[in-house]
Amino acid sequence: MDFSLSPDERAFREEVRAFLRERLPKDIARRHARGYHPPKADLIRWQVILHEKGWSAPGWPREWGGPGWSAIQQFIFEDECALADAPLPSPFGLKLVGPVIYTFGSDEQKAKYLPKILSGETFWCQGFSEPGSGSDLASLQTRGERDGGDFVVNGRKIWTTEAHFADMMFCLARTEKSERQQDGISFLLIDMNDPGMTVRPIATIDSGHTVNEVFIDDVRVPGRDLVGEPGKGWTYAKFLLDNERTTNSFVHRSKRDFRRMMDIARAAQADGGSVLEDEAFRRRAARVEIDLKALEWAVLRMLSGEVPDPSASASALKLKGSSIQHEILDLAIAAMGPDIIPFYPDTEQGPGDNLPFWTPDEAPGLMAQYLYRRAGTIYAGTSEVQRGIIYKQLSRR
Amino acid sequence: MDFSLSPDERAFREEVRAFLRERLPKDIARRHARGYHPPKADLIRWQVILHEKGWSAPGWPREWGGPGWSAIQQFIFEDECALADAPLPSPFGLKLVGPVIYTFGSDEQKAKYLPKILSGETFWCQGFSEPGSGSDLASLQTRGERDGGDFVVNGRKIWTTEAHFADMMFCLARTEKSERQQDGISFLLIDMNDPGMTVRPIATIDSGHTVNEVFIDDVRVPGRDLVGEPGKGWTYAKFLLDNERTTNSFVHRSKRDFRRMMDIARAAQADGGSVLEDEAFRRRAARVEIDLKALEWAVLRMLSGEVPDPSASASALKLKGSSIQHEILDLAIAAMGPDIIPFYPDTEQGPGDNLPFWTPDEAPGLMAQYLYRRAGTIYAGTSEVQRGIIYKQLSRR
Amino acid sequence: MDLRPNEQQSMLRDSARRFLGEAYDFDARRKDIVGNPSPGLWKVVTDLGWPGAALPEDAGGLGGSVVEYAILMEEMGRSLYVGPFLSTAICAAALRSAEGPRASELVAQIASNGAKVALAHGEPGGRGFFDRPTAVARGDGDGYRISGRKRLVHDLAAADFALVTAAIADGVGLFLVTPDISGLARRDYRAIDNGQASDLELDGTPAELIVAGDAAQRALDDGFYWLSIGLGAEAVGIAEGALSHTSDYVGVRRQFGRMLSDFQVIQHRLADMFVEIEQLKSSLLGAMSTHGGGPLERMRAALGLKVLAGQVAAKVCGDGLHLHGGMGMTDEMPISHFYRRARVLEAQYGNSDYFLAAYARLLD
Amino acid sequence: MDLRPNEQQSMLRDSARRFLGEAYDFDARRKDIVGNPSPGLWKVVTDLGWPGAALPEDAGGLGGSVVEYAILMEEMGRSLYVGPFLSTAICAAALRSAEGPRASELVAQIASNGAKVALAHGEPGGRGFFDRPTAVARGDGDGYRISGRKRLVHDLAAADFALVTAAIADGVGLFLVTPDISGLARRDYRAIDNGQASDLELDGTPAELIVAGDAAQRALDDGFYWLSIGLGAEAVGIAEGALSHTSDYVGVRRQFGRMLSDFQVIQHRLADMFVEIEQLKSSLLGAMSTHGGGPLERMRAALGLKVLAGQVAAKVCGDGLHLHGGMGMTDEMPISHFYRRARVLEAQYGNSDYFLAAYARLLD
Repeated sequence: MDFSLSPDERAFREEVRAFLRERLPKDIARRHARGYHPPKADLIRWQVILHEKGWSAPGWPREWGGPGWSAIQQFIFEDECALADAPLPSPFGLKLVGPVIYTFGSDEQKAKYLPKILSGETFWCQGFSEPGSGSDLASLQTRGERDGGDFVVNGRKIWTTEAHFADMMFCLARTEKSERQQDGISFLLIDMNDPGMTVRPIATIDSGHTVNEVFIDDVRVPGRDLVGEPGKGWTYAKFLLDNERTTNSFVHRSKRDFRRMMDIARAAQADGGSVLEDEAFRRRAARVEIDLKALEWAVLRMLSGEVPDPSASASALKLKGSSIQHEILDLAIAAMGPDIIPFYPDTEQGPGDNLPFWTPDEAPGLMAQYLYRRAGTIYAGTSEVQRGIIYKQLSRR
Repeated sequence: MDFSLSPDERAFREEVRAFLRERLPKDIARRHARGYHPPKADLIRWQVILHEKGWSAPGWPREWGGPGWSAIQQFIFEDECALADAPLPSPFGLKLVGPVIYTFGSDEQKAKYLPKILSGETFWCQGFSEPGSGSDLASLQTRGERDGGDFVVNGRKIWTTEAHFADMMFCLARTEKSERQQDGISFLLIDMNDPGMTVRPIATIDSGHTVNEVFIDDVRVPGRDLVGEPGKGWTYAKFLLDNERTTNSFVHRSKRDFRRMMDIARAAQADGGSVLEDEAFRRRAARVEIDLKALEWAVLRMLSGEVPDPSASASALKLKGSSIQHEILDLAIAAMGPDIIPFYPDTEQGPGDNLPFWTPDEAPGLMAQYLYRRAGTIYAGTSEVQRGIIYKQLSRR
Repeated sequence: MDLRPNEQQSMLRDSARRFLGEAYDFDARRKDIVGNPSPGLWKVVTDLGWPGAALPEDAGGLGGSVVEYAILMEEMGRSLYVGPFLSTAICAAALRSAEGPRASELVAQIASNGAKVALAHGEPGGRGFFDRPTAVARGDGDGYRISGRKRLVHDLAAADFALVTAAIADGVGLFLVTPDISGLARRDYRAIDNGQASDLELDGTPAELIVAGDAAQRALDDGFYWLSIGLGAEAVGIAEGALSHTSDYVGVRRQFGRMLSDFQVIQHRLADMFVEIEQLKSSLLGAMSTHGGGPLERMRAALGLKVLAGQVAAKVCGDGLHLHGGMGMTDEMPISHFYRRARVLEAQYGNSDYFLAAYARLLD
Repeated sequence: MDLRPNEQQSMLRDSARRFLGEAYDFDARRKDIVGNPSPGLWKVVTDLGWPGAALPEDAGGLGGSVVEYAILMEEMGRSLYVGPFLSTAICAAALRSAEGPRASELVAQIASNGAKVALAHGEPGGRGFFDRPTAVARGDGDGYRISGRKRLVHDLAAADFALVTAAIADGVGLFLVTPDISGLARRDYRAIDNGQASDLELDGTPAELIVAGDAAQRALDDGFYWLSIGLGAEAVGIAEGALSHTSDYVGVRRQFGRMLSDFQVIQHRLADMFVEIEQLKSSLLGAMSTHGGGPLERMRAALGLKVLAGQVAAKVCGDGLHLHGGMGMTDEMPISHFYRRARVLEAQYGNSDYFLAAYARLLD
């Protein structure tokens, strides 16, 4: 075993850090440090800056315009970005559909779509979930009827993050007859500007807007926008989801959140000292830091291939990652005290009236984020689904 | 609603307290305050003293020699006994089989068995659990073949508490053919001195001896020792178990344990102060006291009939009661520090050599008790069984 | 001892549940809170005599006790009521404790005229109810003038008057202030649970002294007791409401070809929610039992109840939110509102850490 | 960075698992611990070179690192090994840190002669490893004499010599004492996990100084690091062993007409046990990574690992105990032994509260 970063990797970390220091716009970092969802304009500006440097798609091989980084380099890059409050680039193009296209797509698809994902010109959204199929993805009802070489798609998608500003959707639709639920599903690329696409915002618990319902009415998808083979969509979807075994550990973001929580606790005064000096609070913070550091090594183990069963370990990462994320935010809320109660509108994105007179620096956005992140145990497979996956693997031993 | 004890109830509490102060032998209280299982001699001595006073069967009506106390009086009595470190009388005669006999038994059974339960002359044990049927009691395999008016019983019982010093066993055995598993079971009274009864001690995790395996080989039970009707044993067993809806809250014992835990934490020195002065520890202790007080009122609600669904609430009492018991003991262990590590033999009951040189007052018995009480989530219906009962009731609403 | 509600108490519960269930169902509530909240609902609440339910008959109240108050708060919790009922009850308790003709007159206004009262006690950077006010009151002729800042004054926008705490020579004083008086800058805003709150900047604001010194401290302690009973009872209603909505939802939602309620892990989680609620109900009873008891006993019980109320409501509603899956995260599902109310309740007047620390100080 | 074991490390793990699985299965272990423990096992352990696995080749060791040590400790945990391996490793680490000819000679005795060493550091009423010794050493001619009390000296009965800590003029000193020397009263007893420990009363006991002052403190810190890695790795083995025994048990035990493993709540509980173990394994790697790092970084990682090791082992084994139902409570089932070992491990050299408090002091 070798635990240390190589000199090259250490130099790489310095390079990333220097780049972020110089090129990450201060206003974007400041907005992102708040808990609100980043506005599209910030995502584009930052993506353009990254693209200039050739770093806009950390996970992509050189062949398709990526930097060809190792897993450890990607880890370092994401870690530094999170610590510098860089917004997380929209994952739908870069992390999800991009790899599907360069792995299974046609040359035409590669040429048409990949460059604009890299440059930030095209934003994507993911049309997987449906009202009747949350964790049970295979039961989806959206249908694509064959019409000549095209597909005429009808259905309804839900929880579609960023659909309200996406240009394209990658979408699962049932196009073939099949016995098994998982078969007969195709992976289609749909233009959001098609008149049959209707996006309805979903008002969420945080009073923000990120997710939507998308109604697909008689949308004609040309045959050239079918990815790979018809009826194999389930395979591509699984490839796409398996591609990101460590993302749902939230480790980089949680490290950043931990620092912010400590700042809040240091600043909040209680009973003749800071909240951080309260021994009961401090002990809880210490305990979660221990877990957070272990989580980071759990991610590194996964990247090193040092896990006997990657799918069980990926589920463990999500379970532990979501619980650590929650505990850190819980501590932040506890440190904030009654100041979590007001609704603080995102003044960067709307009118700032009706803000309370007195607002601690870190308060706006914190509770909105807290509420939104409750979904951490739900999306990308509920905690129950993850435990089921783990048990299945355990029972095979 | 009326929250206060009546003047009579308050006077009763004083009377009980005075009685315990005068009549509870100091050596018995001291031994019981340790965590070890009380020796039979202590149980008998104390039962005789209670019997003289007419208080040996708090739950029994006057007709059968009980004091005819109200539910609140019984609550007060048990509370004071626990706080005074009186040993809990063996429940098998007094709380379990006694009420079955005076409710369903024959006049002969009442005359023969009840007085000796009251006086402490006869100790009982419960022959319900079997190796193959733990939480799933109805699947029991012990059989009683009819032979004339008698039953010839064969089978094997397990987890039989105090079988090694009991005089009689009340036993469930399958005597009739039936369709439903629950039917065809009879409730039999068996003399432990019968040569076909073999008791094998079970060595348990605490290195103590309380439970046993009992082998029943061709034991002839006279027809007069069948309780009630043949094949109705399941009904009587359910009556017996339902009779004690609040026992498994462990509330009185946990109140006593809480005090002891506080004493340990006050005495243990850590880092320039007592463990109890450590704010993180103190906060945990405060939190469990809040729960413990709520638990006490939960028991009182049950006694007042102020629960819409007694069986769900009884299960809730056991779930919460066992978790509170565990948390209190966890705190006691934490306060004790490394001193929990040695095995401290029960010097009252055996040779005292190989005790460490330096032993904090409260250490002996604590860890044995801690280990033994882990069974709190297992016996009398596992936590999983309790949750199942609650859900069943919830789903009927 | 008899912990069952008597006949009148049962009737009060039934009628409150019926009224709120009909006139204030989830859709009616959504409309009402846009009005932030509408005066219409308060009129009905007043007509039903609820603000006076636990106030003495000679003040125009119904002569009930803490039990009637808790029954109403519990039902309001179940219906996610938004409005000045709790704030007014806390102030009524403080005013009753204060005694004297002026305080009695104000109690009577609450009991019979439906006066709404806000408590302006917390301050910026404050942690909770027991913080000493730093706002200062100075004598000025017959009256006083207060200068200082008050934070998170719940329900001020709707209030007819406010009770303001401020430091005076002999400790703390409780003052009457009219919200629209001069010398007072005020910012109204909404809370994440759609309740209303305000921040106040007082700058020589004229104020009338109601009670001062030890008697004021006792009035605040009484206010805290009623605050804790009120939030404790509301938390029971909230948690039961959340459990009931969640049971209903998992009974209709299908995943993997089965009802969610067919999965054992979901059944057991519902059972755990029930267990927590049982515990909270019992703690509420215990705290009510100390109503006539000694101040230390009452304080301990009130602190314990506030801790449990916040934690149980947040836990049960959080479980309910999770069991609703993605749907629970939407504004259109009641569970998301139950959860938000629970989070606010947990933090209101001080969070669980704050009150647990206070409880721990009294541990012996 | 490459977190996969190299070929030699994999072979070491395989051979250790094979040897312990065969020569030290549950029944063999039960017989062995009656001998408390038998010298036979130690001879084999020595022949296999385990005590020297992580010691330098010039001292007669195999020249491995903390990784080889952790691999062995993990396998010992899986087999519930009872014996002086850990105590000896802690002392070896302290002696290596101490340097000097005498210390090197003792390291060589461990590496090549199978010497067993006990650490006499804790004292009555003590809370954990960082407590300052109150035993006092006074110079006496060429040597020293120690007076004081030592508590919970693990594995002393089997030890060839003991390292004793005592206060001297320039702080703390580490001394060599022979256990059967005069001027020393000693009580051997068993621990609840069937390990062996002793209390010592030293009264002018002759002792040889090995290292003193700052260097002694560094030696103790090194000892603590190896203690934490050792217990952390053992905890991984214990927890994996407990999970494996529990999986097997619920796969054969029937209740209510089904295998226990058919119940979803049981499946999910096993999954949670797995998640905890993953976390502990990762923490162990993290702590091993600091081996060559700065003292503060290493101390933090070691403290965190000790906390996690104790808590995860106790939690996972406790879950396993519960899932075994009544059977788990018996001495004849391995799970009851896993649980007892886990409880001792949690409390050994200081419990989780103690080390978490120490970690919290370093939090910034």
